[in-house]
Amino acid sequence: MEAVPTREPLLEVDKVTLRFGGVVALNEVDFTLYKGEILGLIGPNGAGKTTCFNAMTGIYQPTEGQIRFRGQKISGKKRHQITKMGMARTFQNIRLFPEMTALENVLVGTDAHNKTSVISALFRLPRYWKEERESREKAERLLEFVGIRGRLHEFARNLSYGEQRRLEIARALATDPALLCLDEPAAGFNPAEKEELLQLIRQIRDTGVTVLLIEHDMRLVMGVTDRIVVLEFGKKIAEGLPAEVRDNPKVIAAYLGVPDDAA
Amino acid sequence: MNFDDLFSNFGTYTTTGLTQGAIYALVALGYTLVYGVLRLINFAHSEVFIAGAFAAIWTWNGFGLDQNSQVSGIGSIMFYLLVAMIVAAIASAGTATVIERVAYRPLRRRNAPPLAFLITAIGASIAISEAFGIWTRRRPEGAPILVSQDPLFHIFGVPIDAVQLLTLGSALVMMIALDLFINRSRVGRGIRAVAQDANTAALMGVNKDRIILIVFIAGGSMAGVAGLLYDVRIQTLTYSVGFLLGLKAFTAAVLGGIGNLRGALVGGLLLGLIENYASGLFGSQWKDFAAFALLVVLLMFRPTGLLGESLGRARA
Amino acid sequence: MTNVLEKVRSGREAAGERWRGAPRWVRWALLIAVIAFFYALPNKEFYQYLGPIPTPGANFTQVMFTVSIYVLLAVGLNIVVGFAGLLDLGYFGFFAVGAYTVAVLTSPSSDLKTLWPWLLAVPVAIALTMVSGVMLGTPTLRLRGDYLALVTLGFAEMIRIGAVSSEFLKGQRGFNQIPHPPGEYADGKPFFGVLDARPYYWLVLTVIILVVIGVRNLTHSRVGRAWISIREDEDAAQLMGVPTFKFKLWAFAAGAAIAGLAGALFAGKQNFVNSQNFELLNSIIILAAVIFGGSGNIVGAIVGGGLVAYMIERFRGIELLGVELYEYRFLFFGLVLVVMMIFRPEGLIPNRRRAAEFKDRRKEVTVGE
Amino acid sequence: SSDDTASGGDACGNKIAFFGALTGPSAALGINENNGVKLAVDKYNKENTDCKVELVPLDSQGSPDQAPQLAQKAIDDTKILGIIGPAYSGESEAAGPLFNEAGLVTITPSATRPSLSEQKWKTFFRAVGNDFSQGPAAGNYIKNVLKADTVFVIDDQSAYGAGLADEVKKVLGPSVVGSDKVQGDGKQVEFSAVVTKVKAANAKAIFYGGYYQEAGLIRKQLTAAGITAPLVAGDGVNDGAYITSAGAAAAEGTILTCPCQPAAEARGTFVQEYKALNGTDPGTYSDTAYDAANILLAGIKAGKTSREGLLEFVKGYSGEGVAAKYKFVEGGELDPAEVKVWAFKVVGGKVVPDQEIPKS
Amino acid sequence: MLLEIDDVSLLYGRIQALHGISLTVDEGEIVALIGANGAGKSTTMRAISGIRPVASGSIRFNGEDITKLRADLRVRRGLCQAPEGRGIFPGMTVLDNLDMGAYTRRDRAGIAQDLDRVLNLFPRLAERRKQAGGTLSGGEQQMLAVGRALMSRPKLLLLDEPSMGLAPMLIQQIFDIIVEINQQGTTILLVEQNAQQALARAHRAYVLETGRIVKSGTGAELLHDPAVKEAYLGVA
Ligand SMILES: Nc1ncnc2c1ncn2[C@@H]1O[C@H](COP(=O)(O)OP(=O)(O)OP(=O)(O)O)[C@@H](O)[C@H]1O
Ligand SMILES: Nc1ncnc2c1ncn2[C@@H]1O[C@H](COP(=O)(O)OP(=O)(O)OP(=O)(O)O)[C@@H](O)[C@H]1O
Ligand SMILES: CC(C)C[C@H](N)C(=O)O
Ligand SMILES: [Mg+2]
Ligand SMILES: [Mg+2]
Repeated sequence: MEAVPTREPLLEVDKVTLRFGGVVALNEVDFTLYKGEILGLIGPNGAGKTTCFNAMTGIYQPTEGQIRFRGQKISGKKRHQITKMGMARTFQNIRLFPEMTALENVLVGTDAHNKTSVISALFRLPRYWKEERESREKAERLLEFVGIRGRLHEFARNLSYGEQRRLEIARALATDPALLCLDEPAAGFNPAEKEELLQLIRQIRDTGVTVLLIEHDMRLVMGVTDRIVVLEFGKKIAEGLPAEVRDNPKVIAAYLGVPDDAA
Repeated sequence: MNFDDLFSNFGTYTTTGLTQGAIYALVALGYTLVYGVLRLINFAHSEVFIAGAFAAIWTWNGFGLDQNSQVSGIGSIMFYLLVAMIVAAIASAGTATVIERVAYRPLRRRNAPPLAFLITAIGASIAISEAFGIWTRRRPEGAPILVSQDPLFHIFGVPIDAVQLLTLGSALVMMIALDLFINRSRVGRGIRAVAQDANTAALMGVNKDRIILIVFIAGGSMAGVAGLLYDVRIQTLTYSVGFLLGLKAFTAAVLGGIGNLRGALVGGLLLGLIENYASGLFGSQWKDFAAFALLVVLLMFRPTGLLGESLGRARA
Repeated sequence: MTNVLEKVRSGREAAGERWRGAPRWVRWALLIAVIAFFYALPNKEFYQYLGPIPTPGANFTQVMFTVSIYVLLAVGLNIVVGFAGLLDLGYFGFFAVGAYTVAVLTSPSSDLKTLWPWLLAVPVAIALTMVSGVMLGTPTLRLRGDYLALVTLGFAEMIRIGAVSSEFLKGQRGFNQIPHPPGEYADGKPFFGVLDARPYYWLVLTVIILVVIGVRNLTHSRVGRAWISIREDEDAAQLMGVPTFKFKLWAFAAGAAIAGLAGALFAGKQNFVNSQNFELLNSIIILAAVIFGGSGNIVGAIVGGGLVAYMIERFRGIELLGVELYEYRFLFFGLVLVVMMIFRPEGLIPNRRRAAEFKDRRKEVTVGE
Repeated sequence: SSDDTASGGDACGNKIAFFGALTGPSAALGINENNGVKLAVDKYNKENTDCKVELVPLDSQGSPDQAPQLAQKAIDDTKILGIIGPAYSGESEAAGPLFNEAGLVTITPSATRPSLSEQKWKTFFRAVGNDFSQGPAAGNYIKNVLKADTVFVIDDQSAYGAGLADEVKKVLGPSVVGSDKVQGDGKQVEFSAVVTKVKAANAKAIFYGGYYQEAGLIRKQLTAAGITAPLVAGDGVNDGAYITSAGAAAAEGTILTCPCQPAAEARGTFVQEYKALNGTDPGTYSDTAYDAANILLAGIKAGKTSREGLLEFVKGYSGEGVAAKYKFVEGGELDPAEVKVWAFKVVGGKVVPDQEIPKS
Repeated sequence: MLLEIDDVSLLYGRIQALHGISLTVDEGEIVALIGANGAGKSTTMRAISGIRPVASGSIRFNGEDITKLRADLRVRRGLCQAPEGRGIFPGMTVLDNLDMGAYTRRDRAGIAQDLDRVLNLFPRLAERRKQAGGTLSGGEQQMLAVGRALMSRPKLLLLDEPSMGLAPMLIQQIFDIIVEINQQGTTILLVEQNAQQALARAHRAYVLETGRIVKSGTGAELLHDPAVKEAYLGVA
């Protein structure tokens, strides 16, 4: 793993604390994500990883602290505005539009940057035609990219778990994100499929997208990330290159256990 | 605006409001229960109520009592009330069961979308209500005066009568019983589980159909009792009154937080009060307006009602 | 029973397949034929040959006018309920706003005494209903699902009570002498008179065609996708960059505008408008119509709105064993709703989306196996 | 329901129609009238077996919403030469323009809203007095006969009820100590707030402008709450159905007015014939409706078998019926000299005539 | 034979997800079911537990034909599934959720004992016993789902991807638990993507491809089968 290509920060999580009643889900969490890298976010169950995503994408407001994306504060922004700024995500518990086809799911993503207004749609002004055509091409390309092109017109509801996960990725990519946040994208994949996913994530990065990855499968995490941040009980306990983190005794004790699986 | 009227009669508006509210609350329970479990606005619940109310009147008619009869003697009054209450509860629970069997269960079997349920509910409601209308030739039926509305005693100068005591008392007792049943019993736990995730509940060994039936029976009996109390208080029943009353009761359920049993009580009483105060302040014609205005305003500030949802999940 | 149903279903699907498979010009020809049929329908010279279709107990042209208004309303409500998934139980309230706007601006019984011509009042009615849609939507569209349903229902009821009880809206006393749409025959007789309902029907029919084209354009675009994604999963839609609130408001406003237009057309024909024209039951009937026809599908909504309105009127003048069935119309209506939903829970003509699904499945099979 | 015992067209094929509520929440008054019309047609047909007139009942359910449709239906049937009705003010309002346009003559035996005659409809005729006579009469009765110096006035906000209540208020002036409005059309059944107000106002009499269904419920709930002040109401409540709604005990003593005379006082053999045909005693407006029908029938008999002809005939008509003398003045109103207002009283579970009231 | 599935096919609308599946599970076994995404593993589980009706074929449990039996009655006969996607009752507390697992049981003492056992196995759940199920983290929910399934003391336990979303340490633990309860007498049918771990512990296993069983054998056999290795274990 060579070092991070640029040191231009894309996302800064600045001493973020988030409480739910008595539960402190995030406790002064502090890390920075640089443009073009793949950052792994790992930690035991309930450590606060998903909560961190939720704070970034505007679902929760941090109790304390700040999150900055491309230099702008996230707090107070609407969710769809955050998406337009270039942050996209997938969900740990899949959240597709079940009664829309795979294609349409992705088209909703592409629409994030489309400008067709109610008026131009109503009268089918030229912009409508142009954007529809471009979106459709892009959507098909993305479905091809994640490997479910064949299920173009299938309702999302009818896809299997794994296919749904792929569709989530395609839909997120359709919003043209600068930062793609993947919450356990490999859950429910077998090792061979994980291997494919690993390739996919690399390709995504190669198209210039920065990736933040939550994942429990250490082989995948080790294989693809440039850097890793480790949370436990809402606190950051380690940060560094994959190899460093893997050998960090704190991480082993809290998370990895006997390191036979991680080999 | 007539503040004078409102303040000088504040006590009476309060007591009558609470009494009316108690009836709303009892009916609201049926909406809340069914909604909690099936996510369905059971529009036909108003007819479940009407069935009980008619059953009570017809029971009295069966004993030879019509609206001009006078009944005296606490013993016979209690007897008539009790018998009619039982008949009303059975009639309502029976109607509810039939509706569930005929209108909703087939849809569940077919995995129908939620809106389809809503429409059958509306259809069933219209059909049953019309059937009652045709049967009674769209005329009101009078109930005998069983309980006098002469004041029994005064609290702070506000007269309290036996009908008010009876209504509020029965409503409270029924409500507490239902609350205990849902929150403490095993079947109650099953009800809550089906409310949240029916498929998984089946995987835990819960018989969904049976739970749903129980829910309809419980809600139905409450509505039946409400029907009887309505008869005692208003003394006249027309087939068409269910619609608006049902709507109000559902409003009460939503005000309190739908799916929340205690919310139904709070919502019902609140609605009764507001209606009466508004009648005093603006005139009786604004009563329903006030009820709905309250709903709109309250939901703006508390989108899931006063006490929030509880039987089912709060929607994510 | 199931066998028969199965057959009916496959027959209908086959018809659907054939429709989609047919060449473009065939489809256009058929469509034009259907439209021509409906333009011809209210002429006695034509409908007298249609067997049991004309209503025996009421003027068929009048009935067709009512039906057309319901169709227009169903098309509008379908945007809100079928596409955006916002359960609106008080849709008729917007119809009332449209009708009252026209009444207040044009009728001599109005306090305003503006006495505008009808045509001038129509855009104002549409604009005002849109505004009222936005005004109702802004505070309430945060609410989800059934809460919204009840709030909209409450809103419609508030409008009705307001109309009954306010001096300005004249209650049951109502507004009379509302002018008709403009236009004259060569001989100077007004085109839109009191007695002949045909011109009104033709007008509404034309409006329906225009509105349907507009709605179709919307739903086949970014706007329509946004609506459907909101219906499917609002949170996820937001996170995919859909400004959900804005699009919900648009859905509400578009639906309201159509209802307002319908109300204006109604007032222009009716001459007299009072609070009894706006019973709550109407809202429910229209919702039932949309779902009965197939929510989320424009053709479904049209068929639903038409059938439901027609069905209710059709009972007039039929006698069975000495009783006029008209009195039982709502009993039957209720029963039909229940039975229909049990046998076709997805509506008469469900979602086009399902059709697309089947089509591409067919392709898959030929490729894969 | 519409059993047409009196109908039966033939070669002549002339028809007249009754327009009013025969079903629905306020049907009782419409049925009274329809029965009167039926009698008139029945008698006519017995006398003219060679050229009968058919009676077409048009059931409006009392709803203005239905009225235009129904009017259109009547207009389409070119054999219908005239209309008895519309019975209620609201539906008259909605149907009037159509009849006017079609030139189809209407004689209402009961719609009493004054403004109906101010619409410049050339086909509108009213065979009874309007609420400009009924309202003041009711007010005077309260003032002079009941001698109530505190009155509470309620109305149902209908085209008819609200107008009537306003006229009553004008006459009573400062003795009106409170007022309230309720919802009609069976939309309200719970009147506890009204009861509270009446009680607080300590009224000696209560006036209600509206129809019998709500009136009955209000009376019942007032009585249950221990209020004994008498209820006074107009023709919309003037039917036995009110007593059924209120219960005999509560209804006792209620005063009901009508800009008409008691049907039982009708001249000649009307009462017996009516009873023989319909099996019930005539009710409010049965006799007026009978008379109105006879006016149309007289026209037909006189060979006015076109709509224009019949309209002209009615306009110029002058003659005696069983209830009054008829002659129409401007706007189609009954000649004011012929208008009588009566008070009735509920006694022993029956509505009985009490006395004629001076109109001002 | 505790469970016998014979030639079962299953349709979702018009899509055929299972094409004549036959498999057996013997008393006391751990049987694993592996296959790619969309192969029909979860569908097979749904057919067995009864939340999806089968189109043809038969399912026998404990000698009884249960093909047409309602899902809840199958639970009463000792067949319990921890569903894919976890199926937590989101509005109920952790304890209520666990209690739901014991819904069909009446032996209070036994229930209390099992509750202790589950809370010992997953101390995190004990910590969060009053928290609403819906607000647990993904992994916590997974623990709850497995714990709840254990509460019903089934004869046959169906586990659909029990290790999904769990941290590496816990994955180890979950598999240990599976072996442990199996040794205590519960038969287990296991769907897993973590094929390595699953096959290592299963007595027997089946491989599913596009709705058909394409291979079966002992866990060890399949673990070393080159085709399986390539398709499901990844080239390590
Ligand atoms: N709304 C809430 N109310 C109370 N506690 C919450 C809420 N949401 C999350 N938590 C708690 O916060 C902690 C962090 O949860 P989070 O979902 O972020 O974990 P995670 O790191 O994503 O874990 P996993 O790997 O299991 O998905 C958990 O203990 C969880 O129970
Ligand atoms: N509810 C459904 N409606 C229609 N088709 C479905 C449904 N559920 C699953 N399918 C289809 O059935 C097939 C088998 O799905 P299943 O969920 O059983 O796969 P799986 O083997 O569990 O895959 P995964 O490892 O991704 O969970 C897939 O092609 C899927 O698209
Ligand atoms: C039949 C009558 C009581 C009608 C009433 N006078 C009205 O104008 O509506
Ligand atoms: Mg997580
Ligand atoms: Mg699966």
